[in-house]
Amino acid sequence: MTTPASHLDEVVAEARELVEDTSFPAVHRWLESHPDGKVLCHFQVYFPEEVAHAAGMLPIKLLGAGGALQVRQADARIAAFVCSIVRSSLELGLSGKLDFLSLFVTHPICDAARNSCGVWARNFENIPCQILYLPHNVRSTYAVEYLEHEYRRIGNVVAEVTGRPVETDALRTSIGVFNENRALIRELYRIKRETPWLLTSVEAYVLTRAAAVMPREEHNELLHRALAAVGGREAKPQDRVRVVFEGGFCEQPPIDLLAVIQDVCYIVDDDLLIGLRWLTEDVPCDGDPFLALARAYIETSSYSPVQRDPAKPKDEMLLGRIRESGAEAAIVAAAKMCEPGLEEQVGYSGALDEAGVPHLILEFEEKATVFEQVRMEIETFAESLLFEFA
Amino acid sequence: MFVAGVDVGSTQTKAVVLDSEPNLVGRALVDTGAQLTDAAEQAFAIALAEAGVSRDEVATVIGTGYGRYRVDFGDTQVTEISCHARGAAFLFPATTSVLDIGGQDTKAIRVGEQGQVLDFCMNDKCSAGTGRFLGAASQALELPLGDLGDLALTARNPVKMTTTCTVFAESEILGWLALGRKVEDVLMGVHAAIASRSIALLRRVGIEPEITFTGGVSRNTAMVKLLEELVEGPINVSEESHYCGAIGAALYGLDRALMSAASETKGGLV
Amino acid sequence: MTLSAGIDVGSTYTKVAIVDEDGNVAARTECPTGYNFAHIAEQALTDALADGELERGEVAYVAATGYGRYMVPFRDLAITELTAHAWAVHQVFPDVRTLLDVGGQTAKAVRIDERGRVKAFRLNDKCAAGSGAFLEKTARYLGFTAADIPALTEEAAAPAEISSVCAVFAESEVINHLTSGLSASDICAGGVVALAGRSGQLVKRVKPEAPYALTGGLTRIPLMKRALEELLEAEVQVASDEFGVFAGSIGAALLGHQRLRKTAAPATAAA
Amino acid sequence: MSETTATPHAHSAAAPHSELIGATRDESRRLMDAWWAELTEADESGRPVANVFVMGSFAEILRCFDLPMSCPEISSLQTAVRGKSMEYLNAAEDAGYSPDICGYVKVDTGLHLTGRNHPNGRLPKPSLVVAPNTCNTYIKWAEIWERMYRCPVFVFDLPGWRGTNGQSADDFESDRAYVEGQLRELITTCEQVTGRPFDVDRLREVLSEVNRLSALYRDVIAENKNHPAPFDAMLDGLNYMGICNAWRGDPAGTRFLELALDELRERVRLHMGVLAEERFRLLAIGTACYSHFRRFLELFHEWGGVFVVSEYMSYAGGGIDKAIEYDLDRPIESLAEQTLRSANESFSRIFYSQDWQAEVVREWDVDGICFHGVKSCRTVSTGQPDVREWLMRHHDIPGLHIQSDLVDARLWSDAQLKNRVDAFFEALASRKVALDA
Repeated sequence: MTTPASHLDEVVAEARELVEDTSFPAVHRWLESHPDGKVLCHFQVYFPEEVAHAAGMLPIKLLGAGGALQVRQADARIAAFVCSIVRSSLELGLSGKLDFLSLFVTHPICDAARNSCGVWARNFENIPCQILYLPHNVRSTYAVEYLEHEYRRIGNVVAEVTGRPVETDALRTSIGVFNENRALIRELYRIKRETPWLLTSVEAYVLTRAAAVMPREEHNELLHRALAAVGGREAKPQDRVRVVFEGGFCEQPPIDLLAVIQDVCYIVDDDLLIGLRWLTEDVPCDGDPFLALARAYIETSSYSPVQRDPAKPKDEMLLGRIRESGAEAAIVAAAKMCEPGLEEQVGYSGALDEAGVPHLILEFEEKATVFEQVRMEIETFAESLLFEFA
Repeated sequence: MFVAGVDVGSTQTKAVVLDSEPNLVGRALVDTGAQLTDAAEQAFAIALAEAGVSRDEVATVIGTGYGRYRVDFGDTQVTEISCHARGAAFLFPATTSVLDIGGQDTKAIRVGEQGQVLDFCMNDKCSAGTGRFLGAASQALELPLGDLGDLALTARNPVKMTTTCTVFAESEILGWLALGRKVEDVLMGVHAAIASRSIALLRRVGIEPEITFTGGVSRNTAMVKLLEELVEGPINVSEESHYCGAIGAALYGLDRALMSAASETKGGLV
Repeated sequence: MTLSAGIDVGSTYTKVAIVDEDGNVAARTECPTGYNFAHIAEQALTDALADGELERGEVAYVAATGYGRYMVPFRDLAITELTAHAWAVHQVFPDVRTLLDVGGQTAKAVRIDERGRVKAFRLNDKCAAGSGAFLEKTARYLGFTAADIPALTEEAAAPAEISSVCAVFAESEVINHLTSGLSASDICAGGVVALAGRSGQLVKRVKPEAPYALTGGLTRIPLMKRALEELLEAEVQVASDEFGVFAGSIGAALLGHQRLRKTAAPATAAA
Repeated sequence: MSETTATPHAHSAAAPHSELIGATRDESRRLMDAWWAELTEADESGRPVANVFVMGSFAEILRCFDLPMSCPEISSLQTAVRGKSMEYLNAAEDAGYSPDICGYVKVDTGLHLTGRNHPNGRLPKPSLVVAPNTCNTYIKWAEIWERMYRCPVFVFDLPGWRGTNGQSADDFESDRAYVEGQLRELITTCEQVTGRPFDVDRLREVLSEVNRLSALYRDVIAENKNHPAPFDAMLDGLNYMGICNAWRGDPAGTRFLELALDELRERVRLHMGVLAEERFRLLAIGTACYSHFRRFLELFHEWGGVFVVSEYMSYAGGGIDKAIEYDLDRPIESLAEQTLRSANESFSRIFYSQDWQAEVVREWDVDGICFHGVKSCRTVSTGQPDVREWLMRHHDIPGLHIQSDLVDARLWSDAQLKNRVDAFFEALASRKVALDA
């Protein structure tokens, strides 16, 4: 009889295996049971996956291959000075790990991501490669109407690929599936905030990240099992610094880096994989679903360095996240060579100084495997907050 | 009639003397050190001595390599890209792809039948001097450069080196050692990083047999094995590969000498 | 006499300092780290004890710091060299608020508060070739050793311009200077000035406050102090040569005594 | 733009040829000084100034409100050409900006942090920022000024190239309607900032000037189809683009291009090339390196290599290289439509430009392409190696890939670059010999 606690370890191990396996086993299992099923790969940060799901397509999120794949071919295609997620995502494609791919979509989140569409189009000539032009002038009175049309346009591209149009009630059903997923992830984050000793940062991360590589219905079921098991875990609070980790919106920090942080800190909130939690409330299922998704993207959504919104000034949003999670400090990270991330880091640092919030500035690379220097930085940061030497 | 080529690299200077067949009749290898012109003159003198040829019997001297403009006794200069291509085609006439891992730059070249450069590509900024990775490893591990290849081949479970920056390769090497990894595993990790980066470069110009690996690093057994695995085929390596640049330079000198001898004034490279 | 030992296992050199309860340094040693960290820690401690004619039994606490701090099996505490450095500098220069430490592989800028705690810090990132190793390589290329740098750079007439952030490209700049006939002392001085420039920039990134202090192997190079002072437009106190090199190990040893005093507090208070 | 300081240059066909040669460079210097004089005056008098960008900032609308336009891409570039960029760049890095972000942003931020004293004059504070999404760094740059000055920031969308398929006519109309809507919101913002009402007749005047400017610009570019080419696209081309951006919609800008065209036709008549001997005709992809501008050009000119055409004159010329035909009867609607078209055909061309490049190589009779990747700009650099390899594989067009930066002198490594450029020309020379044989 597996006690709930060890049951949680099994669920986490299952999730971690899927997250770290660059051959995408869950996708192949889905294709076996859906012989004419089509798969969509979308690059970071947010994509309205419901639109693809409603046409019977499996949407998966391209998060690069981290250190798991030696980049051999992509570096021949992409210039130096570009972040690692753009390269390792292309390497997944060029090394044949994404042969099931029928449609590639990226977004105008940064100049390297927009360029990726041209590179993919030249290297995968028989697959449509698209840019979904999410708006940056979201406070314009014309933005919602424009975005609704842009969602319908990508719906037409999906329909062309699958041969099935995106029907209104099918889209409403899909919205229901993804609403449930977002609610489950919100519950996972409530536990991280209120009782972080019950669920390590790495466990919460792999449970969330599994959504990117498996059908969303299966991910909902996995989260239900995990949340049920967390209740059974006995663990006592330890003397750790409560921190917010900011900077995981696009290129993901290596899991081992999160492990180094959790040795000395509780990550009580973060922007890791914010795209999966971009919509902060349920999307209404009545009325026109395309319009509901477009309005939700702008009105009931989170924030990130790659989405301009004057109604959500980034410094205030970060200070709010720190306040609401009861964190005493922040780790303000950015991926190497990430232009928007590195620029935002300076703005955040100034605002946190003004508000008197201690913070550590870090740079990471998804494929890093040695953490000696960053361990020393994180421990020094924790030592300066915890220990009283005087 | 004889011709000579002097290849002044950032770490070593090579010189060769060719007769008009052409055959390789004299060669020299010295450390470049701080005085590049002296190193060039010294290497040239040694090569002449080995060939038993006097200075005035040499029709042309061509300088190449990073210090090519310091070969002030030469007739003109040609870049080491053109010279490695020409030299590789001389050593292995069926050469189509050439790879040279140098101290400052790594070069991938696609070569025509007469050894002319059809296309070439060199390392990007951040992974400059990958040949220096090995220098860094030999220093950090206190092992002579020549032994690194054989030791790396004994590795059981090589580390995965991810840093793109050569400067940080050294601290990554120390990082792995600090974690208690075996020396040969770290070494093989260094070799694998260099090999995969070089293949990425070669892919930019297209990989077609025969592939010739030139320059000093081609003497490294582990590097040759790794490259052969990556291209899934044989790679040409020659005893003379150290002198490939200098040989190419001398061959361009031979064109020039034959051309001025036949006193045609056709356009051309040199 | 109860002693506390601080073992700073650096990437290039390992330093040990043994300190008595009054904070006096009873013994110290420095030796190349090599690549067997656990062995070198044990060896360095034994040498230090012998150097000060001290008994292993008198050492009541061992604090390990530096790159290989977790590879010292017989440690009581592992503390980062940043915290250790800050604490040591605070004892010797209580008014110093910003510290720069340039080691073999890393350069660190640290802001310290009035109680010796680390308030902010930044390390050199990969493109800022602001580390001691870069200077050692330049000297070796010119045919000199690290020990020659202090004297060599004093003879410099005009330090050469070395602008590249990348040590690999800086090396080709050194080659170019050589071939255009610059003297070894001018080129090596150029390396020191470039290093001071890079590490000075690092200091500016922690919103520094004067007074400043410099620790680490470069304290032995007078030109480094002068170049930093020009850049920061303020005086830079250089810890004495010995202290500068041993700041990490001394700070760790002093923190050891701190923990000893805390844990040896009268049992009644705890009951 | 008050034009009193810039004396109009009579467009006369009869001017003897000697006077024409070199006249364009003098005129461009005079117009650039006049532009800086106006920015410095606006700073002193406190007149509102708009910060704009070269890739589509609706200069036509700002011109109607006589808002002086400060263009930080141009001012940052100018500090580098005068060897002063590192001082400002270091000031920004001292404030925490990473060595890995755009050099233009850091030079501009450094200027703002150290009193806005630019080598050419006083850089004014922005009273309004107009930033399109044609480059994502524009948006982050605007947010830096927003944090610094709390000034109104108008970020707007010009939806660009959507990828390999899926953009129907009514998709384009939906984009156009969105751009027109945002255009009307910009007009309202300008009215609030300047306190002046919008004058549609003034807009018609400006639109007709830009129609003329676009026609002249295309003729100037076409003159380089001649052998030898009369101007270098990366040297004189830079002047032509600079004036077209700073004086877009102002008669002085239009007259400048008329003068340029006269001089170029005179040079063609006199068989006057850029160099004594034009041995190789090159297409330039990416930008030049402005911290080593003379040396950058010298590396190519030494071999008789001339940049006869560049992608730079397309996207960084403000999109006027595509036929701009504003319909003066529907000024707002056609301004929205033409600007959206330049966004699709010029600004986002960079991501999928292999076919355009192959066509340009044929039409301008180009021998080889130089891809210059710059660390600062991922917009132009990210896909360059892929395009180079594609063109070699599909069209056997030789391409050189080199890297440095726009303004960061630390990233220029002379020995490495000379090695690569020399090898490229050695290969081009042997290729020419093979073709002649």
